[in-house]
Amino acid sequence: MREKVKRLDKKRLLLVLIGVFLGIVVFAGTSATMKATDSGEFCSSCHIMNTAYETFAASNHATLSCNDCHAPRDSFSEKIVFKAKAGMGHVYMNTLGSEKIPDVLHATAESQEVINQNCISCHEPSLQNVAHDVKDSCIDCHRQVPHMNGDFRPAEWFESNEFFFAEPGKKQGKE
Amino acid sequence: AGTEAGGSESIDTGLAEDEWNNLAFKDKFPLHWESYMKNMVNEKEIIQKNDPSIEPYLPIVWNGFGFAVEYNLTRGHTYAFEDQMNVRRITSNPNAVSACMSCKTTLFPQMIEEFGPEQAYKLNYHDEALPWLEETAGADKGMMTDHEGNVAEWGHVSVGCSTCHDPVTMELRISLPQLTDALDRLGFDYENATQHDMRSLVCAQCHVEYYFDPLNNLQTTFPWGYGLTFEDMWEYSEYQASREGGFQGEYVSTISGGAILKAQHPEYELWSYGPHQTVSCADCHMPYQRTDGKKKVTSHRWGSPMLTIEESCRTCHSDKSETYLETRVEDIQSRHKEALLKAQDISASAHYYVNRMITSGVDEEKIKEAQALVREGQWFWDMPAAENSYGFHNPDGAMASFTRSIEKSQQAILLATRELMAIGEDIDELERQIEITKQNVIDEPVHHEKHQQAINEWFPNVRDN
Amino acid sequence: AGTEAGGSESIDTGLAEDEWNNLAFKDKFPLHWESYMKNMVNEKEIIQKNDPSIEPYLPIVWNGFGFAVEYNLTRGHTYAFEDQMNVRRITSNPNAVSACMSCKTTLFPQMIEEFGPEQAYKLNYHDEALPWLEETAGADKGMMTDHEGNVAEWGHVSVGCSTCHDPVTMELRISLPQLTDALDRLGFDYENATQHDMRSLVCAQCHVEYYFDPLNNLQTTFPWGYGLTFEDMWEYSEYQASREGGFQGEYVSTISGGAILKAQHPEYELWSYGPHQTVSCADCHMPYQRTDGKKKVTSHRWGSPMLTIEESCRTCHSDKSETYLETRVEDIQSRHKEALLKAQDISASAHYYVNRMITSGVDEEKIKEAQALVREGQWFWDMPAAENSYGFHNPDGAMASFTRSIEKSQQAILLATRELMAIGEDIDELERQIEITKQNVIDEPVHHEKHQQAINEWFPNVRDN
Ligand code: HEC
Ligand code: HEC
Ligand code: HEC
Ligand code: HEC
Ligand code: HEC
Ligand code: HEC
Ligand code: HEC
Ligand code: HEC
Ligand code: HEC
Ligand code: HEC
Ligand code: HEC
Ligand code: HEC
Ligand code: HEC
Ligand code: HEC
Ligand SMILES: [Ca+2]
Ligand SMILES: [Ca+2]
Repeated sequence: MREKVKRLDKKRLLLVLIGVFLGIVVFAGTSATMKATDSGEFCSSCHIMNTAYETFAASNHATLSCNDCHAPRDSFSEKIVFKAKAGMGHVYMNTLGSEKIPDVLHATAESQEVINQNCISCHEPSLQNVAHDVKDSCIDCHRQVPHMNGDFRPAEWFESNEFFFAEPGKKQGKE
Repeated sequence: AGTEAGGSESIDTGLAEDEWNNLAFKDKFPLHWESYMKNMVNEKEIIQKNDPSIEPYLPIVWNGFGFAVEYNLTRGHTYAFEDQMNVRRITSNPNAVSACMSCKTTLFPQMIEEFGPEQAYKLNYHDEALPWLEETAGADKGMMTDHEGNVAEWGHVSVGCSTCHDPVTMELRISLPQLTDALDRLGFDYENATQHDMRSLVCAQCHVEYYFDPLNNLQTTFPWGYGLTFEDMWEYSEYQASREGGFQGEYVSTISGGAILKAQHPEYELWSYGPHQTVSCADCHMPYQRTDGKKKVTSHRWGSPMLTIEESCRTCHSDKSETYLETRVEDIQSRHKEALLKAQDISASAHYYVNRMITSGVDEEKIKEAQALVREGQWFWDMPAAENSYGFHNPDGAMASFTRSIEKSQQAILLATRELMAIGEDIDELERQIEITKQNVIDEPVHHEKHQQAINEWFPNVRDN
Repeated sequence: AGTEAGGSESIDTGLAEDEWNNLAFKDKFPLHWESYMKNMVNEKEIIQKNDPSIEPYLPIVWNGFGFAVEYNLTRGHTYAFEDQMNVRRITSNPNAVSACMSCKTTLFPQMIEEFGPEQAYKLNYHDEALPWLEETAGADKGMMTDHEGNVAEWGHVSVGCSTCHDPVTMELRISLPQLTDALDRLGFDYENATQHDMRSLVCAQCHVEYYFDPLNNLQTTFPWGYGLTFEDMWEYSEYQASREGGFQGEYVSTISGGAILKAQHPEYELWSYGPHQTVSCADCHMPYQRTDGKKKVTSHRWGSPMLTIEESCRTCHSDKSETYLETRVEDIQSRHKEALLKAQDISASAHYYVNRMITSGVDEEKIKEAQALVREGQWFWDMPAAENSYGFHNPDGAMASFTRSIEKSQQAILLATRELMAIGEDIDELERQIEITKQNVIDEPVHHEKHQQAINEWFPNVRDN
């Protein structure tokens, strides 16, 4: 999927994507379309989504699809409306409105609300035991779920003592 | 957004609005009680902080004050009242006042109710406050025990549930007026504090610098007039000292003869301008923890987060390993300790230099000048030293305090040197005597007698004689 | 994990392996070129750092060294060579050596090739190195220009593409042996450095403390034998000074007469033990930026990340607002600057006290002792001062350095005071003369003449006379 989308040229991509999103709205889609356009592969078909994808893919949430978090889960119709709206936004921005694309993506307030509701709805059971509701949102504490999990660091980073390269020399030099 | 997840339905415990007995909450919140009982097990060996392995010169710099006699590492909240009652600062001080209780017992709000805010803080600790307490809380001293047989005298009225919670709704609340007064002075609207703010404000009731205001019936007061940095609190304290009848300091040094401000646990203040100011005390010190199987509660064992790095730190720092976080904290703390010991050492010498100024009879004005420098130098190491995180709560804020401390204490020494040499004193000999005296303090094995070694023929008590 | 950032498909530029001319890359990488050209526009006004608004006492503490004559705020990499050629430290120094070029021109590797590592660093800058350079790079001086008509003399061989990239594959590389030598000494396996490491190591070629080793043909050398903290580098430098013929310091102070270590831009070292040690230089200083429409490239305008907070900081700190981040940085930097100015002020006084010791003829041994203290006190403010982030790269590491600086400089003053008073010197008068002299330095409007005000009848040059 990822490969296929990548090979399309820009204009065709625009048409295809508009088609896809419109299709969702107009025909309420097949479950297959719905699923495909929820997936990490689909979202990351845009260059700008890469970081989000890579960090997500290395996280504990990697088995989910993006829209498990990024689209409303409670009702099917709410979801498709949100998806179409958000999707049109992304497609527009990525093509015609490209000069307005921000350098750094941040979830919009609306997105944040949706995401947070999704955290809660999945984790309802483990939240029942405790008033886990002391901050504005879940990621105030779980700030690296599922993105931003330090993917820019090499594996050996996690054995930090090995990485402190000032140390070996220190031992040699001083003793 | 506001995360409405499980458990935020309003509670009614059925308890009285003014319930002060911790034991009353035991059956209502068995999991929290279990967690609270963990405060009965010590995390560390409790020794005096003037031990040579910790801060060897405390008996010098605090000489003339109870802190020089006994000042221990902390234990859990359940022991707060017991430890206060048994500390020599109280037992050897017949004039101790009830204001001390304002941060130790859930009964303090009742004391205010009973005696009125004008009287409640200045009762005699032994003759007035304790008898009332025994009558109210039971002369059996509570004797709270945990599973393992640890016992806390008066544990049932030590820092506990009603200090931080409304006993009926269990909502977080501020129960001690010292904090609301201080916040008023700063213009902080605590009525509308967020839940996030409350998770630190409950701690700010106690983990803050304080003094008993002589202009206000000895009420427990925080020097928060100009802001919360150590520098701001210094200026505000100096302003208080400049007022007629205003608070001059906790004691007068027997060695250098000037009034000294004693710093006490400014955790909240130091944290408030550090890198974790957006993170609440409870986030680190009261992480969610699993109790039986699945059930999670807010931990009520207030202690070192370094023992619960996974829950306390890695919820936020999930990209870092435990080892990395440990190494960073150690690195910050060891840099801090080095500067701290240096600053205390210089400050101790400064006290002796001024002592010598006094005994050699140099000009009054110069003595006063030197005393002012000692006072300033001491404040700026005592604040970060009294703060209990060894700098972690605000690494560079704490370190900046040491730069000022060292500068001022050395200025005192310099001034003294000039005055003493001018009248022909032998500075080499003075230095030698200081070294000998410091060593005597270190060598005295009985912690609460060390302070006696700090004074001798060379360096007599210049306050009481 | 480890994600291959930017263009990980292997490239072949078709350029020569030893391409040194920046202009050769222009057409191959037009977007990067455009970004690189932004270095031609100054971010700030370029004035001398000894301006009263910045660090007023530099002409005192560096007296006797070129830095006291001219030391400017930085401009972009494209000006590196031009600024060096025009600085009075070079133009007024007929004995300047080619080692200076080791961090300024892409041609330096060729110089090593041509003259061999034994000669390449100790060529006379004016008579040997420059003529070779003119012949190799063109006597027209390059005169690189941007769209707006800004011109950089020798811009085509200033810090540029081949300094950090393999000209054929464009992979990041270390092109200057000073870094590989230093890493060898630490036992760091740079051959297997990760991409993440490389994103800082390329900067570590230059943004580090250095000296020209007299025991090794004046080669550019980093004092990295024991570790990278300021404390470790101090010990290693002292070890070098203790070696027969070893490096003593960059100059001998004309005021206090002792050898002084000059600190230079230890950004890499300070960062390496600070809170952002897991974040690479490029992450903040070379954020991905959109150029034309969609394309994102790594920014090649090395400058203040505070001008690109969104890309430089909020990629990681997306939970914080720009204002919050700005305020935090300001808070750290202003605390830092306050301590810095204090430490420099005390250090400047210490120089004069030692000057007076010398002119009053006190004991040689005591003078040496005081000089050693001045040297140590100076190192510990000069490192954080020469570091260009005003403490941001490591707030408490930098602040710790000031505690040691203040302590040592004041010790020097104390020692001097004792010796001077012992022979009847009037310290009040000395203090008065120091104040007058400092004021004269501040009042001299011509930056490069300020250093002349630092020496006068009271405080003569004790080195050259
Ligand atoms: C487990 C839930 C979850 C999943 C699955 C998830 N995200 Fe996110 N996403 C989040 C959260 C939480 C944020 C941060 C919201 C905020 O900053 O307030 C976020 C933010 C983003 C952002 C904004 C940029 C940023 O980093 O803040 C993008 C883009 C994004 N996600 C894309 C994706 C893509 C593409 C996928 C699938 C490959 C995905 N997400 C999967 C929870 C999720
Ligand atoms: C056609 C390319 C493209 C695809 C496919 C795409 N995105 Fe985006 N996305 C963008 C662009 C461009 C932006 C930035 C525009 C903006 O800020 O509104 C963006 C912004 C975002 C944001 C941050 C702004 C917000 O709405 O909160 C989120 C979250 C996000 N995308 C998630 C997703 C998810 C989930 C998918 C898959 C269902 C997806 N994207 C598919 C191009 C795309
Ligand atoms: C569609 C369901 C779903 C949604 C939505 C979801 N999660 Fe999860 N989450 C899971 C599952 C399943 C696991 C267990 C994964 C594992 O441990 O392998 C999990 C694990 C976790 C964990 C423990 C492992 C870890 O990564 O630390 C945390 C914390 C967590 N989720 C927080 C969140 C937050 C915060 C959000 C919203 C931003 C969220 N979840 C959204 C299904 C979900
Ligand atoms: C105040 C900080 C904080 C907030 C806010 C917070 N959490 Fe947690 N959460 C924690 C801590 C600490 C743990 C680890 C406790 C443990 O080991 O069980 C945790 C554990 C979890 C876990 C894994 C443990 C389990 O029981 O499965 C999940 C899932 C989780 N939180 C989801 C959420 C969701 C969803 C939200 C938002 C409604 C949220 N958290 C808000 C601090 C927080
Ligand atoms: C009513 C006063 C009071 C309040 C409120 C309070 N504390 Fe304490 N705290 C104390 C006292 C007193 C001690 C020392 C007890 C002793 O050593 O006997 C202490 C000790 C501690 C210790 C050290 C425990 C040990 O084992 O050494 C920690 C950590 C701590 N408190 C954290 C907190 C946090 C976090 C909060 C807020 C959530 C808080 N405290 C609220 C008075 C208070
Ligand atoms: C503003 C709140 C407050 C007041 C008032 C207060 N304390 Fe404390 N006390 C604390 C806190 C917080 C701790 C734990 C932190 C620490 O020890 O630094 C503590 C710890 C203690 C301890 C255990 C550690 C030690 O110091 O040996 C004793 C004993 C003690 N206090 C006695 C007293 C006495 C006596 C007074 C009255 C002079 C007093 N307290 C007044 C808040 C307070
Ligand atoms: C020093 C302050 C302090 C004391 C003392 C204290 N609590 Fe708490 N308690 C807190 C904080 C902070 C929270 C977290 C509240 C939040 O953020 O919603 C909390 C939460 C709770 C909760 C809500 C559920 C949960 O786990 O988050 C209960 C129930 C509770 N405490 C019971 C008790 C009981 C019972 C006692 C006495 C044994 C007690 N508390 C003593 C500060 C305190
Ligand atoms: C980001 C995490 C974090 C926050 C937020 C935090 N602390 Fe701490 N605290 C620590 C760490 C880490 C230590 C050092 C523990 C050690 O040395 O073992 C510590 C130490 C302490 C201690 C001494 C504990 C002991 O074992 O003696 C007290 C008391 C304390 N903190 C109170 C507070 C208060 C009050 C607040 C809020 C104003 C606060 N802390 C905020 C992490 C935190
Ligand atoms: C609720 C979130 C949260 C918790 C819990 C937390 N931190 Fe932090 N930490 C932060 C934030 C926020 C910063 C500031 C940088 C930023 O904005 O990312 C930070 C910064 C740091 C830094 C760099 C600043 C410095 O002082 O050097 C260290 C080290 C650190 N944390 C260690 C810890 C440790 C150790 C613990 C547990 C005792 C801990 N943190 C708990 C959120 C948290
Ligand atoms: C070959 C030497 C060299 C290398 C490699 C180098 N720099 Fe520089 N850098 C310099 C010199 C020289 C200057 C000052 C130029 C001037 O003022 O004429 C400078 C200036 C700067 C400035 C200030 C620019 C201004 O506008 O004031 C920044 C920021 C900077 N460098 C960052 C970096 C970063 C980040 C890296 C690595 C990605 C790096 N440098 C690599 C030599 C180097
Ligand atoms: C190890 C690398 C290195 C060496 C060797 C080096 N420089 Fe630099 N130089 C830099 C860096 C990095 C900067 C930018 C940072 C700064 O100015 O602190 C710089 C900045 C400069 C500047 C612009 C700012 C200023 O200082 O006025 C001049 C001029 C300069 N150097 C001249 C020289 C001279 C002359 C020598 C030889 C004595 C020399 N450099 C040796 C790395 C080096
Ligand atoms: C001071 C060091 C330095 C200099 C000089 C330098 N670069 Fe780079 N360059 C980097 C770094 C660091 C990266 C990021 C590499 C990475 O992480 O993969 C980079 C990345 C690149 C890339 C890869 C694509 C991208 O945007 O990430 C190209 C192409 C490039 N530089 C071209 C040039 C050209 C052309 C010049 C000269 C005009 C130049 N560079 C000068 C350090 C430098
Ligand atoms: C976390 C972000 C971050 C990292 C990582 C970082 N810096 Fe910086 N750097 C800054 C900030 C912020 C400043 C201060 C800018 C200001 O004052 O405007 C700065 C300042 C500088 C300056 C002075 C710039 C000027 O405007 O004169 C230089 C040079 C520099 N850094 C080089 C480096 C080098 C080399 C590294 C890696 C060893 C590095 N930085 C790592 C954020 C960073
Ligand atoms: C690539 C990631 C990254 C970038 C880019 C970054 N930071 Fe950080 N920042 C961190 C990490 C990691 C920490 C340490 C705490 C932690 O582990 O979360 C931190 C800590 C901090 C702290 C607290 C420590 C301290 O020194 O007080 C501040 C403030 C901060 N960052 C500001 C900035 C600013 C300003 C910038 C941009 C100039 C920036 N950061 C860029 C990752 C980053
Ligand atoms: Ca006090
Ligand atoms: Ca040097």
